[in-house]
Amino acid sequence: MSRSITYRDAINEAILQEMKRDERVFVYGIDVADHKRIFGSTRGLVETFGPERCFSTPLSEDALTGMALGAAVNGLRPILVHMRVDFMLLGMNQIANMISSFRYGSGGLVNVPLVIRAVIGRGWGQSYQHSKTMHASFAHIPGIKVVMPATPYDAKGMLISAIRDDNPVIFIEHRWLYDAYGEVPEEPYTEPLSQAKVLRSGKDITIVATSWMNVEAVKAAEVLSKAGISAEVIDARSISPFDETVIVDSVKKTGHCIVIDDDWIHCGFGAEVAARVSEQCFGNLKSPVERMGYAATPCPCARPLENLFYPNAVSLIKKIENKFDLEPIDLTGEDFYSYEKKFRGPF
Amino acid sequence: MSRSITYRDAINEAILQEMKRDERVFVYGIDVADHKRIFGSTRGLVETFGPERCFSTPLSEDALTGMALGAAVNGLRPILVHMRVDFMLLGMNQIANMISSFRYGSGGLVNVPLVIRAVIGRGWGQSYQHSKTMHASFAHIPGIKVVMPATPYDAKGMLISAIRDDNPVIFIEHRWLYDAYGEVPEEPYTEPLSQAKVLRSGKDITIVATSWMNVEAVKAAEVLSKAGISAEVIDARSISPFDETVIVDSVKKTGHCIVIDDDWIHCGFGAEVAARVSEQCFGNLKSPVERMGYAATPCPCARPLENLFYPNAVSLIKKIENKFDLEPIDLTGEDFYSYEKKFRGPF
Amino acid sequence: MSKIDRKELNLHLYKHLYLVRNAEEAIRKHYHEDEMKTPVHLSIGSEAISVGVCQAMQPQDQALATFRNHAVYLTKTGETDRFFAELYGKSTGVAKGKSGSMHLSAMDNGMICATAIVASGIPVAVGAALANKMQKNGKVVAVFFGDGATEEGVFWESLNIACLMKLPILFVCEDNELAVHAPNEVRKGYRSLTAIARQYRCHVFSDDTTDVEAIYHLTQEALYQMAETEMPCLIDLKYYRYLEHVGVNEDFNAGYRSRADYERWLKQDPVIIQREKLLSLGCSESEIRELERLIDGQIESSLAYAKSAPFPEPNQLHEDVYA
Amino acid sequence: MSKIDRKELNLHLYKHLYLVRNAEEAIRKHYHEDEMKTPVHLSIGSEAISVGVCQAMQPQDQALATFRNHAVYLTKTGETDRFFAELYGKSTGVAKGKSGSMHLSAMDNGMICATAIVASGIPVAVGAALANKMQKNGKVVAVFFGDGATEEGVFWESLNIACLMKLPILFVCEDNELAVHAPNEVRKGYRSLTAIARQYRCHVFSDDTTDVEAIYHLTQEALYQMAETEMPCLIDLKYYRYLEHVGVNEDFNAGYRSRADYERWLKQDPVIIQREKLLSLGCSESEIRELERLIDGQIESSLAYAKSAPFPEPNQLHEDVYA
Ligand SMILES: Cc1ncc(C[n+]2csc(CCOP(=O)(O)OP(=O)(O)O)c2C)c(N)n1
Ligand SMILES: Cc1ncc(C[n+]2csc(CCOP(=O)(O)OP(=O)(O)O)c2C)c(N)n1
Ligand SMILES: [Mg+2]
Ligand SMILES: [Mg+2]
Repeated sequence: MSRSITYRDAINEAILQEMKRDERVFVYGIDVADHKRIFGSTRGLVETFGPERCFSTPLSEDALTGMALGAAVNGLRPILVHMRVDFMLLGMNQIANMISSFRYGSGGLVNVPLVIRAVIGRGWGQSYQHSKTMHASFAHIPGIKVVMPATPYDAKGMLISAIRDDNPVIFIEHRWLYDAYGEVPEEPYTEPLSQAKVLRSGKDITIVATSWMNVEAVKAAEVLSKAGISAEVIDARSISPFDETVIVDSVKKTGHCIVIDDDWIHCGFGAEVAARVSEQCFGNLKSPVERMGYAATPCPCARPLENLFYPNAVSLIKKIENKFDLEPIDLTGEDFYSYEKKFRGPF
Repeated sequence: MSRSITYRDAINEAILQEMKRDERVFVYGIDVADHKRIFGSTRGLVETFGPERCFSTPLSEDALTGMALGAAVNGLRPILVHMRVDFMLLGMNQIANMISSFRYGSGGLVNVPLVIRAVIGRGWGQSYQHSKTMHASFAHIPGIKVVMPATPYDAKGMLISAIRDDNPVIFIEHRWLYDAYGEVPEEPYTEPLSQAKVLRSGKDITIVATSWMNVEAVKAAEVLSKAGISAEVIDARSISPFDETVIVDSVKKTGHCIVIDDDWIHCGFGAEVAARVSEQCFGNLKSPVERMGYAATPCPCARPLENLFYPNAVSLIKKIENKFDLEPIDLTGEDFYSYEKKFRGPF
Repeated sequence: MSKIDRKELNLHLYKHLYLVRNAEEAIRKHYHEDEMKTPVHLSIGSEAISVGVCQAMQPQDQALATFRNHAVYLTKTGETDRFFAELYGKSTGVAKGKSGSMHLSAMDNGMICATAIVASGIPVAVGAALANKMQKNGKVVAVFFGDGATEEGVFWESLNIACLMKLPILFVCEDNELAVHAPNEVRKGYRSLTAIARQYRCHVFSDDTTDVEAIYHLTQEALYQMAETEMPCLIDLKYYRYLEHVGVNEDFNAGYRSRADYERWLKQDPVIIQREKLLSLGCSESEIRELERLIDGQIESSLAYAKSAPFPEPNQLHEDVYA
Repeated sequence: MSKIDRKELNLHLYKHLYLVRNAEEAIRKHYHEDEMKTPVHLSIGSEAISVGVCQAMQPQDQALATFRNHAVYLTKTGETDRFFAELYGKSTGVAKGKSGSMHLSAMDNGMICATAIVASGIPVAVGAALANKMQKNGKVVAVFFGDGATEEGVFWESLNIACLMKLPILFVCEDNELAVHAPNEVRKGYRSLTAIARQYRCHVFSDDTTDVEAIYHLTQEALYQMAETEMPCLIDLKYYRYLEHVGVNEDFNAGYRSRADYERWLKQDPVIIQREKLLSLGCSESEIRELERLIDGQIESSLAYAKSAPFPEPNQLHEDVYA
């Protein structure tokens, strides 16, 4: 009955099933149909649905983004794929000025059902032009939905929801998650696009995480439990529209909150979480909401600096040790995610 | 000795004086040299410095943005002007991926002294494609400075600082401020690019505002003073790097804080202010930090809706009345800013 | 084409020209009242382009325009009630007053949208054409843009993709050789747009006529060739913008262009020459007057309707953002 | 040119070709050790382009390249210490290990930068050329980009602006007719890039030679014409990418291209034919070997230096963000 597959395969399955169900769905973008198939996530689409419904394109992100809008308002349900969110920024004008407001500007008469998938996350020392996330900047614009699933289950369920949704949805996938395994039902199902999700229950502190940072947070929570700290990990996952209820309820219970966001801190999504929690848990908070995220620098290439650039389970553990004035936990023997073990170049 | 000029003239004077002082400075962009001169702000430049140092360009924002970088690293100090921040989004890739990280990627060897001026603010029912602000999205990216002066004094002083600064500076000007008068010294002077500024002292509540919202906030503070509420108004003005000291000191004194940002609320700059204040004034806050900003919709055209879209002195007063459980203040006879009186079409 | 047919065709085209011209003249007349609180970019002088092109297409074919979109909107829809109401920001407007003058959309009439960000509608039109092709519905998309729009990179990306994918799309450059006040000399690093476009896998036409019938036939030829070859087409059509870039006034005193040019073009005013043609084709003055009176009446009544219509309710602010 | 001169020139060019080729072969040799933690896009097969173009320019002239930038970097700087150190992420690297392989910059040697966002360096080069023109310093900028980059709108915006403003810039398309694995057929809506470029106010050249001397002379001719006419120039140079798009391996089994093409091009390998030319010009085998040994030594020593160099200190993370 239960079946464990990777995040990559979960995405792939969601697309395959939706394309089968609904012939209006098609997939396009730079290199979606080459033999590498966007890290494997667009596997089988050309074979199953032909080059009309899955095709590689010229290197023209700006036009490709506008095309999604045109195809959507004319009755199709496009999925545009960017191998890196950094490339999506070439289509920022279309996202911010055109896609987000089309429905409003039609007086609500025309829906804009489109999905833009974009990959984020560390690779093999890619440094500063292949390492952005920017979900806060997209989420800032009303009219767009922004989601970041962190588990294979959510990847499939939320992608199906996104494809079926009648609004533009930006769907952000972390590259390291691609190899993560998790239980995923074979049949199609949907997950809500605007609800946070408790990944791990706890009572002493609420950790709100996004994307890969959930993996770090869960690991940190496991380690902390050995020191008697019971951490609740909440995957924010729906960046916009953002419903803080789950998070607020948790913090009202725990009294402490740390946000660990897979992005820069300044004017990032973490600020939004901190602002809402601080407002709505006013009086319940036993310590100020703290934020973690990328260092306030462009992403460096050199591994030792890159390791400092990104927050992780260890830096999260340290932060929480500080908060609770704990003795440093002995981390020897702990198996943290290591690049070297799981991820190789060249890309 | 004291001289009152408009914000428009303050900007114009800053550029004129800097171009005189430093022949590396030049100004370019769509329509900067036509007879309207960007609402008058680029007046006299062609006449004084010739078409080599002030020229209109093709409609190619993406390339124009990259050109600023190329000219800057080759020893000049370009000022690129966008009549609307919405158009600047066509250059988002250059800003986020190229300009912000050039210095870092050169190992600190190459400076990037450039200024991008962009106009924001209401016009004559422009609706959703000419009404964005997006300072949070620019400020989110390390390596860029983002400022929003709200007075003629700051417009001149901060623009001179921006031009002399060896980093890329995004300089955001609200259109309605163009007609605001204020005291501005004739000689060149600089104002810091990373410091908030107290516009009005008070002791009961801290209002943090950006751009035009400072005008609304000061007006609200005046009205509130009649009801015995003494509001301190702080112009955040430096969005990145952002130094919260002035704000935190104020809130520690007042115990209450409202942020009124000239932008959307979700994942906006207001969240950053609220997050920092909530963290650093933890224990000093007598009520949660509240946020005001644009409605979570694309900007509508119809005037009654547009009036609801934007926060203003009246909605701010109401918010503060609520916070302090005040009787509604009688606003008859108060002279609030009215479009009809000061601003006409067609643009 | 027989003489009768030609007369009918020209009457039909004139009706549209007259509607467009006079709807905009009505805007000019009422704009100073400051009730139309939206920036207007008038099409006066260019009417033959929108009318000629759109009328040569099938009603179910689609159009996408710029901030200077009134002419395309009016000729595609033929209606003025929702049009004026939108300019007045009223709840009976095309977009309930939310979009204003610059972004008129009427999907049911094949008017996909208009956009106030230069060139940003072009890739949207390409996507719309792709959808039409995938759905094999036979619809053609005409995307209108100014000469200034061809300086935006996305125009070239879009042209390339349309040619590559053999999409049923007509690129129509409404070429007034001005972008706001900037002439070609400060904007173009090449001699001729059409010479470049000819290097792409598409058909290319150009003309500087103001004769709506000529543009109608040119478009029909373009559509025929597109259908035959499954290739897109680019048409560059010159015209003269009579009024200021935005707003309802003349601006010959601004110094960036001369009144003499205007007067030369005025001799070929698309509405006037079409009216003269009708007379020469045997229409009577009174027949024409009758038609004009009808349209005048339509405009008057729409204006009155718009003025008296209610503004959107406050709750409308938050409606229509998400489906 | 006398025979002596020609021999010297070709030796000079060979030296650069050899350096580029063997620096990259060294990367291939050591990459599997997993110490160079940076994605590498190798130039192997294209060396004649970067070397021919850059060596035809003056040392103070400037270049700007793509992620596939090693060849341009190495021929502009001639150095390998900071180069390898950067690939190893060491503090002695060009950018103290911050940039990695894809964004090498060496301003002092006229290497402005390289960029991993396709086409994004092109307008930067235009701005650099504008600065040179305004400063009347006589410098020319060569901007290198792949054929895929010409699909990005910003390429066309940049070409237009450079032609309009008569900037001293050389657009060099390193044309391998591939973008990652996508051939021209899925990317181009036109027949020929150069045919389009000829419609702009610039000079246009193209060639599919792998003879570095030919490219050198072609570039000199281009520079001469640019200086004479104050117009930019575009050169389209074909080559064959020997290895996978990113990484150090061959990928003929991937299915998107055939080994036969490779073998045909290999017969004209730029390094091999240049070596043969040297012999035919009267260089002795031992003279050439000596030169090669010197370069081999340089590479070996730089590699060792890079491997033994320290990583940047933690505080380096926050340095260099702002001036
Ligand atoms: C991307 C963008 N840049 C700048 C502007 C400001 N602007 C509005 S209209 C216009 C000129 C457009 O010229 P053209 O495309 O020829 O159209 P025309 O006004 O002549 O009909 C400009 C620069 C804009 N709306 N969008
Ligand atoms: C804007 C952008 N889109 C997509 C990519 C991913 N990408 C990296 S290289 C490449 C192909 C580039 O082809 P070309 O310009 O011909 O250079 P080549 O690799 O052939 O040297 C692509 C699509 C990118 N780096 N930047
Ligand atoms: Mg024009
Ligand atoms: Mg290529």
